[in-house]
Amino acid sequence: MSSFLSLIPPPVMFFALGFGAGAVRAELSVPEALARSLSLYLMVAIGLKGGAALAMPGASEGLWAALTAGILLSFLLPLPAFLLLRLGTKLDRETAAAVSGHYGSVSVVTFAAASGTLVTLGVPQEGFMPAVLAVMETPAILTALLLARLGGGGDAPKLNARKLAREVLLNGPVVLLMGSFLIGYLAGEPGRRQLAPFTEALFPGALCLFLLEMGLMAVRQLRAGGKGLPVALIGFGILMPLIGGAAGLVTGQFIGLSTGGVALFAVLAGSASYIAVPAAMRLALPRADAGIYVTLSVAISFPFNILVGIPLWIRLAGVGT
Amino acid sequence: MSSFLSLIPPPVMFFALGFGAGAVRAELSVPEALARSLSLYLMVAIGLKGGAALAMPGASEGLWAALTAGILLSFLLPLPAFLLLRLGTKLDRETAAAVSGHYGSVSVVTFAAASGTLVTLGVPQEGFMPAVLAVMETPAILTALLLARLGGGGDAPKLNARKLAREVLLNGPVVLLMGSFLIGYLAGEPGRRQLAPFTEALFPGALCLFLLEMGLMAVRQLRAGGKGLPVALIGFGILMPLIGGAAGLVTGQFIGLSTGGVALFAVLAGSASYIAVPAAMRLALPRADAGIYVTLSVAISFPFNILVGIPLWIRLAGVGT
Amino acid sequence: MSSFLSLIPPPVMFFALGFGAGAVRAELSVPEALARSLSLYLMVAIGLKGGAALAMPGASEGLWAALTAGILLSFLLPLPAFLLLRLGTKLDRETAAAVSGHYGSVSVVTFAAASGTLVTLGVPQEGFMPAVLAVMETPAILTALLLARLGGGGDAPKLNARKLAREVLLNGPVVLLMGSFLIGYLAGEPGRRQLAPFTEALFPGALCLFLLEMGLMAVRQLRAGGKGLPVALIGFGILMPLIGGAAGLVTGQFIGLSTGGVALFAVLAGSASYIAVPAAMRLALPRADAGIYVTLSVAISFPFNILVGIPLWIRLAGVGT
Amino acid sequence: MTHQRKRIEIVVEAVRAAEVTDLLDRLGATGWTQLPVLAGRGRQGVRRGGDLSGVLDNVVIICICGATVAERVIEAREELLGARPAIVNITDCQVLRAEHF
Amino acid sequence: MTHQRKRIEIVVEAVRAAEVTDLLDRLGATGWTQLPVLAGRGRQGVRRGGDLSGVLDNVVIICICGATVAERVIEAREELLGARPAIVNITDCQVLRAEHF
Amino acid sequence: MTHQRKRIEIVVEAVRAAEVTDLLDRLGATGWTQLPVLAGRGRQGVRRGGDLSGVLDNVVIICICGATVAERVIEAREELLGARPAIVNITDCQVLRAEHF
Ligand SMILES: Nc1ncnc2c1ncn2[C@@H]1O[C@H](COP(=O)(O)O)[C@@H](O)[C@H]1O
Ligand SMILES: Nc1ncnc2c1ncn2[C@@H]1O[C@H](COP(=O)(O)O)[C@@H](O)[C@H]1O
Ligand SMILES: Nc1ncnc2c1ncn2[C@@H]1O[C@H](COP(=O)(O)O)[C@@H](O)[C@H]1O
Ligand code: NA
Ligand code: NA
Ligand code: NA
Repeated sequence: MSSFLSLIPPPVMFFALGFGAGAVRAELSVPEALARSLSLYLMVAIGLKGGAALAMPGASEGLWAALTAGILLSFLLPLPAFLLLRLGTKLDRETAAAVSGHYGSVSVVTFAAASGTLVTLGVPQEGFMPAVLAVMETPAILTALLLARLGGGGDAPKLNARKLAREVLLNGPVVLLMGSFLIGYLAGEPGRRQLAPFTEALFPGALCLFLLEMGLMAVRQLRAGGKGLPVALIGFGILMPLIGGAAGLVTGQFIGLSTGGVALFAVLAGSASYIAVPAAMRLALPRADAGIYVTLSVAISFPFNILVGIPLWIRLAGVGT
Repeated sequence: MSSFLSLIPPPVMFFALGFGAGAVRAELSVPEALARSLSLYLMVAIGLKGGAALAMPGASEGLWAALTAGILLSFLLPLPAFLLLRLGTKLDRETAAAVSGHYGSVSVVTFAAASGTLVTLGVPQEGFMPAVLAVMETPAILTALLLARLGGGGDAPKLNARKLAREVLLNGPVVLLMGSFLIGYLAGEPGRRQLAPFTEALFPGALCLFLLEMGLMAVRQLRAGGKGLPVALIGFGILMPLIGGAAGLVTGQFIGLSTGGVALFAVLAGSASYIAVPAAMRLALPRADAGIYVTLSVAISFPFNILVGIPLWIRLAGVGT
Repeated sequence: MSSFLSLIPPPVMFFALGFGAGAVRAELSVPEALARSLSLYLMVAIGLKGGAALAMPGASEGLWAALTAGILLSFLLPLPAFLLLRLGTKLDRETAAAVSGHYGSVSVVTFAAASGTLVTLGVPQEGFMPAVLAVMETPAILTALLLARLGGGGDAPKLNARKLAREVLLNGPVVLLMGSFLIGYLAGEPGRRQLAPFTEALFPGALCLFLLEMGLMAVRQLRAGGKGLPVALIGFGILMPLIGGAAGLVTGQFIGLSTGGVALFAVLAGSASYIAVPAAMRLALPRADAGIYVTLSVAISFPFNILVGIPLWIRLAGVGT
Repeated sequence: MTHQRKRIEIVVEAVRAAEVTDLLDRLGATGWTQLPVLAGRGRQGVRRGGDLSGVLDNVVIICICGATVAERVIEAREELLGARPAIVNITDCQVLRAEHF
Repeated sequence: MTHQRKRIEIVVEAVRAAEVTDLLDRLGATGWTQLPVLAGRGRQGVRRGGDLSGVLDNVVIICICGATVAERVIEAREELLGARPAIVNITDCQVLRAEHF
Repeated sequence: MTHQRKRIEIVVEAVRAAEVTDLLDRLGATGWTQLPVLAGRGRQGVRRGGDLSGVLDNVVIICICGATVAERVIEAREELLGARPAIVNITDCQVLRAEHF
């Protein structure tokens, strides 16, 4: 057993530890400020590493295709999600639209965990993937809003376009990822070396702590919001990452990414946002049920992606074959 | 003087700095979230390091004897503590029982400081000591509860057995230490190398910051809860660590630990809990006076152990002789 | 452009990122506990590094002259500040005195940023500069109080001498800087090596995160307190760092510091306090307008020093010529 | 020596708190104070802040005002309830300095 | 347009807050809100939260309810006081939406 | 079964909170509770805590006391206002245990 378990990356084991501790209601909790700080740290570190990687000679090959494909996927993935929800569950239009937006967008930490696993396995990845992560954050928000309005009649929520534009373009994760990416790019190799103890050496440990908290948070959210959750919704929270991931896998291969890049692309497409999109939906679609989309994203799809999705896409991308 | 002072490990100097700053009421404070985060970090790092050390070939020799001895000591040490308190002070039965539970259990940071000092001195220590730390956290809680009930008459607090079992088995520090230990063990040498910048390189610095806060906290608690503290209780807070430490020293030598292991075992036995046990006692013995046990543990015995206990046990264990 | 931008140190770019994100009201925020923790960390790291540097053979040459000069400058710089404010703006005596105290004192993070830039440029600096930083924190507070009272008539606030002495001598940053400096000195080279991953390797990254927050904070403060800020005051917030910096430059050259030392001395003299002095003024001069001095220091002079001051003084000190 | 005023207390989602304080400002309140909330229970079940998006955080807004402003707040209930506050409760209180409210 | 209700405010140790909210739930309260406490003074002297075990942290629990529930809370004083709250105070208040409480 | 008391609520700068609680102690209050404040607006405009010096942080102080102590607080208004509180409001309330206040 030990030899099988020892293949699981430590951050994933910490997720399991947090989840298990939460499940048995152990008296364990991570200060909220630490969770938010680690989340900021991960975005800064991912951005800086990606930017520095892109500054290396020849590293931008395939960048534009990947960005375009990422944006398209983010725009399009809410469509199957919305259809599934409207046909397969009893969610109202607005909540269904809000949920579908989460699945078009991406999860920074799922990306971080997958990227870390690839590093451990020694599989190279395109340096620009953090930029792809950043551009995939927000297009899905627009699709979700359109879905909420189409056929919504006169009752549809008034869309404050300026507020929305800000929410979409200027949400925290995007600004931080893009800003750090740019700084990493400008600072280049000397900057990378100077910041490496912070961005690289510390990364796996920080990810462990953060995933511990994500495990605790998943259980907490499952407990607070999971009670009334219909089985159909839970099924959606597992099926949709598979659909998104498969779409990402195919797209990544189509645009000619490396094996590691394909795996990351599938992970991104299969992941669901739990920072940027909930915040945007809360403001833009106030009648959508926040309990549902937060619970689905944090407590169903996130664990599924960490435990099943990442190894699956890495395997299917062709690593180790 | 400088050459004498330079032998004091930096974390201990930071404890003194915090204590001194608090004593003169300097406007210095550490955010509560930072203190709790550092405390989590220390447990994770100790657990991971210990687990990885145990995964080394031959490292488990003597493990079971040490675990058994640790559990026994944790069970038994509350007895002399309770006797001393009932005979030598005017504490009521319930508070005396609660206090005695703290002294059977252990302090993670005292362990961390001692372990760090050994590393600096170049003295090897058994890798499984963090597991001993973890198993010693809770048996003392049971003894304390028995002491509170024996002869307590019909008035004794009703013991909610399930609640208690959870408190004992599933308290935060134990779950985190044991979980990290297991993860460190499973991840083995590759995991250790990957996490070393986090768990090892950062450790002394994090310990410095944390002990700064512990110094501030000790004074704060002394001020809030120390006013009415009878001299007899203060004496207990100094005597009991000596009794516990001596018991640990003898036991450690008896079971054949290395010099470093003996020192750590004495430090553990002499230390008093300030996280797990207070929380358990607050729930299980609500009529016991929390002000007294928190103050004794945090503001009397902890400083004594850091400043006097650790060097004493290291010396008596035979380091440098 | 990229090649020009790449000369800007990453921490400064993060300041710009924070400022920009705040200016466009992006939904980005740093937990308060993280900002305070990073601020503590920077002081501890600066102190430890400085103390260890001073423990090197021959490193104390010029120390006393620099300390004396620093104390004098801190005492004297509030005078031109006060004159400028009383002649050039409509600030009442008490607020003018409070503001002038900020400019005699110093900013830890401005120092950290300048010191980091010098390290990157490979320019050596005197190891005792953190001690100069510490002694410059508080003399200006005394001058400010004298200025507030002189000619203040019977209406002048009663000065609680004891409270004041504590505030001046025992304010948090001074105690922490001096304490860490002393610990670094006593621990010497072995201590430095042990703590280097914490104090040195992590420093640039921590500074990046902290300056991100300072950028956000500057905008936040500009928005809350900057509305009514008269143009004359804004001018003062830019002019005074130039006056202070010039005075520091000349003094540093006069006492014979190295090129790096001169630059740091100018940076210190030109910087304005935003932790120690506001706290002291709030208690000692309660009728002074806290909104004005916090805004001037955090939102006008700090950005100016980071973006313009540091490169200017480094250049004028003779680096790269 | 004291003066009769109203104390309005509102529990609302943190992301929508600005809508409430903007409304109070517009209705003539001289000020307000926001306090953090740890956890709560209401019709939607238990809410415990601290998810990373912050959408589950609540705040308490306290506003001391005269009867006229309080009336206006009650009349603006449509707009106020548009921000979906969970609770609005109003208490009589005494204040020391009439000129502030 | 407003309705008469009661506002119950309880200061209690954080580790025992769940006992109080469970009691409120059982007595029929439609909700409650927990706020963090920085520091306090009472018969046991000054309490300042922030020790690592959390046993010295207090919280404030606010519950808006009808007169009936408030009566029940007062009658359940034995059980309520078993959770050792430091303060229980009850105020009259007005609410906007009667159906919520 | 309940007893009539006063609930005093004071918003004041964190750096001056000790002046207020010292005053309450001296006037015979049996206790007080301090709560953190996130943000506020008053005559000086918006205040949002979190600057590194802490001078912009406010706290809320709650004190439950008898009518006599409340009277004393009102009479000590000069000294109280010397600590520059932003708000002082006083409400009637009921408490469960008369002997505590
Ligand atoms: N009766 C009540 N008393 C106090 N707080 C309440 C009450 N009802 C709701 N709340 C608060 O309002 C929040 C949202 O309520 P709701 O929208 O009804 O779920 C809850 O999480 C509580 O913090
Ligand atoms: N009269 C009072 N007014 C406001 N809060 C109080 C009062 N008495 C006690 N408290 C609060 O209740 C906590 C515990 O009180 P005690 O159990 O009496 O020490 C204190 O730390 C305060 O936060
Ligand atoms: N009418 C009010 N209602 C509630 N809180 C207020 C009111 N006026 C002022 N405050 C609070 O008191 C603080 C300082 O007020 P001021 O000194 O008037 O700027 C504000 O930041 C608010 O937190
Ligand atoms: Na996705
Ligand atoms: Na012990
Ligand atoms: Na200066």
